[in-house]
Amino acid sequence: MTAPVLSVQGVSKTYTQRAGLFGRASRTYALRDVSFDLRAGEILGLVGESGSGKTTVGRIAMRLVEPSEGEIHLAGQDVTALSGAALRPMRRRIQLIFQDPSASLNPRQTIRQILRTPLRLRGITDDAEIVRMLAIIGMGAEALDRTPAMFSGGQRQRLSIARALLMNPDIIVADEAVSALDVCVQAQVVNLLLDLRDQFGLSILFIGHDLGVVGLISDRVGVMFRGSLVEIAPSRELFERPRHPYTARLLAAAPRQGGKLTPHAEVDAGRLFPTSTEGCAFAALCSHAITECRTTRPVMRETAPDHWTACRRADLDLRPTHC
Amino acid sequence: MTLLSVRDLGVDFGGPLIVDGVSFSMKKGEIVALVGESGSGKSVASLALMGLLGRGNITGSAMLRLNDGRETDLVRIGPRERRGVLGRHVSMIFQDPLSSLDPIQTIGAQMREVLSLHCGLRGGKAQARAIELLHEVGIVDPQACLKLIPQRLSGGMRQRVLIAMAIAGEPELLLADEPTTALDVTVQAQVLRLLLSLRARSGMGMIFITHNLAVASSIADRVIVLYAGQVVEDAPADAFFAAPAMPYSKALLGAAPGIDSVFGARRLPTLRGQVPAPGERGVGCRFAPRCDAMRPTPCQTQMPDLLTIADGENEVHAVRCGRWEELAR
Amino acid sequence: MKSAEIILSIWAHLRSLRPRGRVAAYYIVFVVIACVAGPWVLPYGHAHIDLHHRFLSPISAGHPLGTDEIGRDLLTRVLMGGRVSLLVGLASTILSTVIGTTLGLVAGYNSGAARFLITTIIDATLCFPVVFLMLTLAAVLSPGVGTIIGIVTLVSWMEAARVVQAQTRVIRKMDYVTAVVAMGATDRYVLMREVLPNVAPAVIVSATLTIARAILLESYVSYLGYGVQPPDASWGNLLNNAQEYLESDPWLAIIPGVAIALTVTMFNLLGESLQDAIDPSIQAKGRRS
Amino acid sequence: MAEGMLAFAARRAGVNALLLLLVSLTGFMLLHATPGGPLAQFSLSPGMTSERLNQIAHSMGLDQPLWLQYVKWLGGLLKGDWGHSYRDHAPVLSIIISHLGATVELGLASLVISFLGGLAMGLIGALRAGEAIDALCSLVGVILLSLPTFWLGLVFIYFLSVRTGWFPAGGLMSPGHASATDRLRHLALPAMTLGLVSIPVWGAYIRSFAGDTLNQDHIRTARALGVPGWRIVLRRVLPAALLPLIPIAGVYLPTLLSGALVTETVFTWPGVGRLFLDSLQYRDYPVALGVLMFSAVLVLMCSLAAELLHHAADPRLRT
Repeated sequence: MTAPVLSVQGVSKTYTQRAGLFGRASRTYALRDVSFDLRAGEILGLVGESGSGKTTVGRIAMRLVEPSEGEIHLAGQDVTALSGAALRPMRRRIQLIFQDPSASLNPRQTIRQILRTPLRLRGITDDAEIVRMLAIIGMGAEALDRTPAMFSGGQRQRLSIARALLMNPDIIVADEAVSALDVCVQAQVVNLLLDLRDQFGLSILFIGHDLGVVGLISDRVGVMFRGSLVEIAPSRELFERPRHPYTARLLAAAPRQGGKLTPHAEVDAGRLFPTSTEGCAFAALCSHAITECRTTRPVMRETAPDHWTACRRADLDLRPTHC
Repeated sequence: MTLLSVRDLGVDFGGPLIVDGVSFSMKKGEIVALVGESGSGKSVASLALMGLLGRGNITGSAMLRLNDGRETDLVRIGPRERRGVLGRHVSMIFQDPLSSLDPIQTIGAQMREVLSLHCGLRGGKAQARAIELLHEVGIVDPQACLKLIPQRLSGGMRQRVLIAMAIAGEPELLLADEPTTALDVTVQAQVLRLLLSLRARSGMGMIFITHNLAVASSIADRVIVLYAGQVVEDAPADAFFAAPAMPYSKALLGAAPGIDSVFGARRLPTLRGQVPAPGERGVGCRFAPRCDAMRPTPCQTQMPDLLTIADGENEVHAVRCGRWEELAR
Repeated sequence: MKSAEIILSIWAHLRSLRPRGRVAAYYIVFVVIACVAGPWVLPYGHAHIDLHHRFLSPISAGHPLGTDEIGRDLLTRVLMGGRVSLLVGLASTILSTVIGTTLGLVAGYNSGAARFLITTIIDATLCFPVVFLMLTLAAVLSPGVGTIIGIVTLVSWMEAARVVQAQTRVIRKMDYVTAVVAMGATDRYVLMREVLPNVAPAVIVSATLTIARAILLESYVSYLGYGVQPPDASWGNLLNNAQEYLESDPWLAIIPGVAIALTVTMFNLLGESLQDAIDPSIQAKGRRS
Repeated sequence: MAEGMLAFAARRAGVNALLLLLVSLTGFMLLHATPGGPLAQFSLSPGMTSERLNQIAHSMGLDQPLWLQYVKWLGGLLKGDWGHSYRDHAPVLSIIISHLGATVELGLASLVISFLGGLAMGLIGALRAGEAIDALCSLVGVILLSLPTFWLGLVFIYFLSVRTGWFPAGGLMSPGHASATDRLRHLALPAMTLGLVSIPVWGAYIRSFAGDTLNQDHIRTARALGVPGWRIVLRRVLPAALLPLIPIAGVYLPTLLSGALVTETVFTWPGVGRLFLDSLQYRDYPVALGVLMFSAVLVLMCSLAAELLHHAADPRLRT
C-alpha cells in the first residue's frame, strides 16, 4: 500500500472553558486520541452527530486549529510544528470546502476576483486556468463578472470547489459540503466530487452527518462519538457489519425510504448523559457495556481486515435490525 | 372522518403566487407529510394556515372540523377567534427548538403560560399538569427540567418540551415544520417515535413538513409533494414509495441515497436545472423544463390538472402529470 | 480599488438610498457649496462692522438674517461659521476614522496583547465624560481651528475603532476568510484584501455619524468659549453670547442653532440611510419561507 | 456562585485599577503640561514677582520632579486627601460632594424623562416596524439626537420662560421661596433639555432589542400556541429588550455628565459640571483634576455595578 497523503496520529484537542462569567475554568476534550490515515486517491468519510468533533478533525488536519497533542503528517512530512512562512507552502496541498454556501465566498468580490486569489497565491497571473476550471464545474465564463449573491446555493458550492481546486491541492477537506443543499442539488455536487476525484486523483476527507450520502461517496468511513474515533472500515463493510455498538445504533436510527417507524418509546429518551473521561465514551449509553468499559478506554484494534474498532466487545453480532 | 379540508389555498406577497391553488384533505388522526425542496412553498402554506405570515394575501379556504363537531375556516377567521383556535385546536412546532423557546424564561414559566391559557390551570395544578406532560413526551426528570432555562437542555429535550407545550391544549391538529431537521439522527428517530405514539394515544392529526423523503416515509400515512407552489402528487405513503407517479417524485426519491442501497452505484441520478422562481414559471407544467419525459405538447403548453389515478377505499392517489399513464407502463 | 470605481460605487449607493437619505445628501452638498461660495458672493465681509445697523431683525433690507450686536451681517457670519464647523467636522472625522480603523483592525485581527492594550486605551478614554475631556484639553492648548480639530479627533476615534474591531472579529471568522488563510495567504493579504473591503461600509457609516457628532462637539466647546475664538466665527461661538440678548433679540440664538441642528440632523439621516442601504438584513428579516 | 461572583469582581477590579491609573496619569499630565502650569492662576495676580512665584511653587511642592509630584498626588487620592482648592483652600473632595446633589437630581430627573420617552418610542417603532409611525419615530429620534443641548436650553428659556414666564430661566430655587413646587419648577427646564436629547439613545436601543426579539422564532411559537399579543409584548419582548439595557446604562454615565455640564451652564445650575467649568476658568487645577478623577471612579463603579446587576437579572448568564 502506498504511503498515506495525510496521517493524523494520536491527536487530541482540549479547551479550557469558563461556564458563564462567574464560572470556574474547566478543561474539556473536543477530540481525544484520534488517529487515521487518508490514502492517496481515496475518499474517507467521517460521520458523527453534532459535537462529535468531526469538524475539529478537519480543521486540525488543515492546521487551522492547533492540536493539543499528537502529530499531523502531510505526504510523509511532519507539519505539526510548522508555522508562519514555513507552513504557507504546505497549506496549498490541502484545501477546504465549507457547509454554508452563503458564507464561503466573499460577498464583496466578483467571481473573477475570488477565483484569482488562489492563482495569485501560486504566483500565476494568467486567467486561462480559471475559465478551464469553470468548465469543469459546469459553468460558463459569463459567471466571472457576477457577485456570489447572484448564484444559487448549489452554484456557490461549485464555485467554492473551483476555488479550492485552483490551488492544485492533493487533498480536499469537505466539511458538511452538501448538508445545506436541497436533495437534487446535493446529488449534483456529490457526483461532481466523485468525478473530480477520478479526474485529478484527489484524496477527499468527506465530513458529514447523513449516513446515506457519506456511505455513497466514501471508500472508507470513520465513525466519531464525542471526540473519539470509534470505528473505521470500508463503507460497505461498515454499513453491513458494524462492530461498534454506537455505529449499529446510528445505522438503526437512520430513516429509510419505505421504512416505517413503530411508535414505541425508548427507555433512555430525554436524558442527558455525562461524558465519562475514563472508560469508553459510549459506555453510559451502551446496552452491551461491561464493567471494564466504564473504567478503561478501549483501544483501536483490527477486528476484520482493514476494519478497526475501538470496542472491547467488537465480537458481538451487531448487524442492523430494521425497525 | 375528514379533519381538515384545504381548498385552493393561495398565498402571494404582492407578486406572483408563492402557494398556488393547494388543495388536499386529511382524516382525523392522519399524518400527512408535506414534502418539497426549498422554494416549494411548503412552509409558507403552513404558516398561512396558522395565520402566522404577518403579511401577504391568502385566498382559498381551510375547513377544520373540531372535536365538538363545529367547523372553522382557518383562512377566514378573525384574529380574536384565531387566538381561541391556536394552541387549543391547532398547534405548531418548528425546526429550531432552541430559538423556539424564550431564552430568558424557565421551561416551567413557559409551560404554565400555555396551561393557564388553554386549560385554565394555575399554581399547583398547572405545575402537576406540566410535569405530567413532560413525562408524556419522555422527559425523565420533569421537576428538574421545569426549573431550567432552554439553553441548559439538549436539542432533543427542547423539541420534546415544545411538543409538550403544543399538545397541552389537546389540539386536533399539529403542524410540524421540519421538527427533526436540526436534530441528530438518533434523536430524530426518538422524536419521530414520540410523535407516532402521541398520535396513537390522542388521535391527533398531523401535517409533517419536511424536505427529507426518508423521514416522511418513517412517519407519514400519506405524502403530498409540492413543487413550485403546487401539489404535484398526493398519495398514500405505501403507494408513493412503491411506485411514485410523478416524474419529479421519482427524481426526488432517486437523488437521496438511502443507507441500504448506496454501494457500487457511485453516481446519483440527478435533475438538471433548478426550481423555477415564482416569476419565471411558464404556462405549461412547471416541472417540464427539468423533466426527461417532457413532450413539447402538452407539457409545455398546458398546465396539467391534479388527476386522480386511483380511488380505492380511503386511498386517493392524485398526480399532476399529463403523461403519467404512459410513464407507468 | 481605483478612485473612479469608488466614486461610482458611492453614486450607486446614493441612488439606492431611501428618500430621506437622498434629501440629506442634497442638503449637505447645498450647505457645503453655500458655505464655501456664499461669503464671496455676499456684499459684506464677515468682520464688516456697521455700528449704525446693530440688532437688525431678519428680513431687513440688505441683511436677510439681520445683524448682530455690532452690526455684522448674520448670514455672512453663519456661512463663515459653517466653513469652520464643517471643516472641523470633516477634518477630525478623517483623522479619527484613519486612527480608529487602523487600531480597530489591529485589535480585531490579533487576539493577544495588542487587543488588550487597544481595548484598555479605548475603555480608559471612555471613562472621561467627553465634554470634560475636551474642555481640559482646550484649556491646556492654545485655542485655534487646528487645536479644536485635534481635540475632537482625540475624543472621537474610539467609535470607529470599536465598530471596526467588532466587524473584524466577525469577518475573520467567516468561511471565506478561512478559505484564503487555508490557501497560505499572509496576514497582510487577508487584512487588506478580504477584511478591509468588508469593513469599509461600516466605516463609511460610522464616519458619517462621526461628522455629525464632531460638528456638535465643536459647537459645545466653542459655545463654552474654549473653541474657535472671535472674531473668527463658528456655529458654536456665534451662540457664545447670544444668551445675553435672548430676551430682546432671540434670532441671534435661534438662527445659528438651526444651522447646527439642521446640518447635524442631515448628516445623521444620511448615516442612518447608508446603514439601511448597506445592511438590508433589517428588511430581509421575516421573509424566510 | 458567590465565590464565582467574587472572582469576577476581583478580575474586574484589577482591570479597573489599571484604567484608573491610566486616567489619572492622563489627567495629571494634561494639567501640568499647561503653559504656566498649575501656577498660571497665581502668575496673573497683580504685583506677583517671580521670587514670590518660586516660593509658592516650593511650598506646593511644584519644584519637585513631575513623577514625584504624581506619586504624591496619587498617594493622597488613595488616602482620601484630594488636595485643596486654590481659590478658597477648601478640600477638593468636599467641594465636589457639595455640588454632587444638584447634578444627581438633574441626572435622575432627565433619566426618567429620557427612559420613558425612549421606551415609548422604541416599542412603537419595533411593534409597528416599517410603518409610517416607525419612520416618524426614527425621524424625531434623529432630530432630537442632532440638537445641541445648549441651544435647546436657550429655545426653552426663550419660549417657556422669557415669553410666557411659565418656568424660571435658571438657578436651583427662588431665593426666599424654597418649596417643593418651586424646586420642581426650577428643575423642569434643565431636566427636559437634558432628557429630550437622550430620548433617542434609549429609543434606538429599545427599538433594536425589541425588534430582534420580535423576529425570533419563540415569538412565532408563542403565537402558534395562541398566546395573546399584549402578553407576548409584556412577558417576552419587554424583558428581552430591557435586560441588555442594564450594562448600557452603566456606561451611559459619561454621556449624562457631559450633557449635564452644558445644561448646568445654560441654566446656571450649581452642579458638578458647572464646578468643573468654573475651576477651569479660574485655573483651579486641583478641583478640575479632582472632578475628572471623581467622574472616572464614578463611571467605573457604575459600569461594574451595572454588570453585576445584569448577571443577577439575566438567567442566560447564570450557570
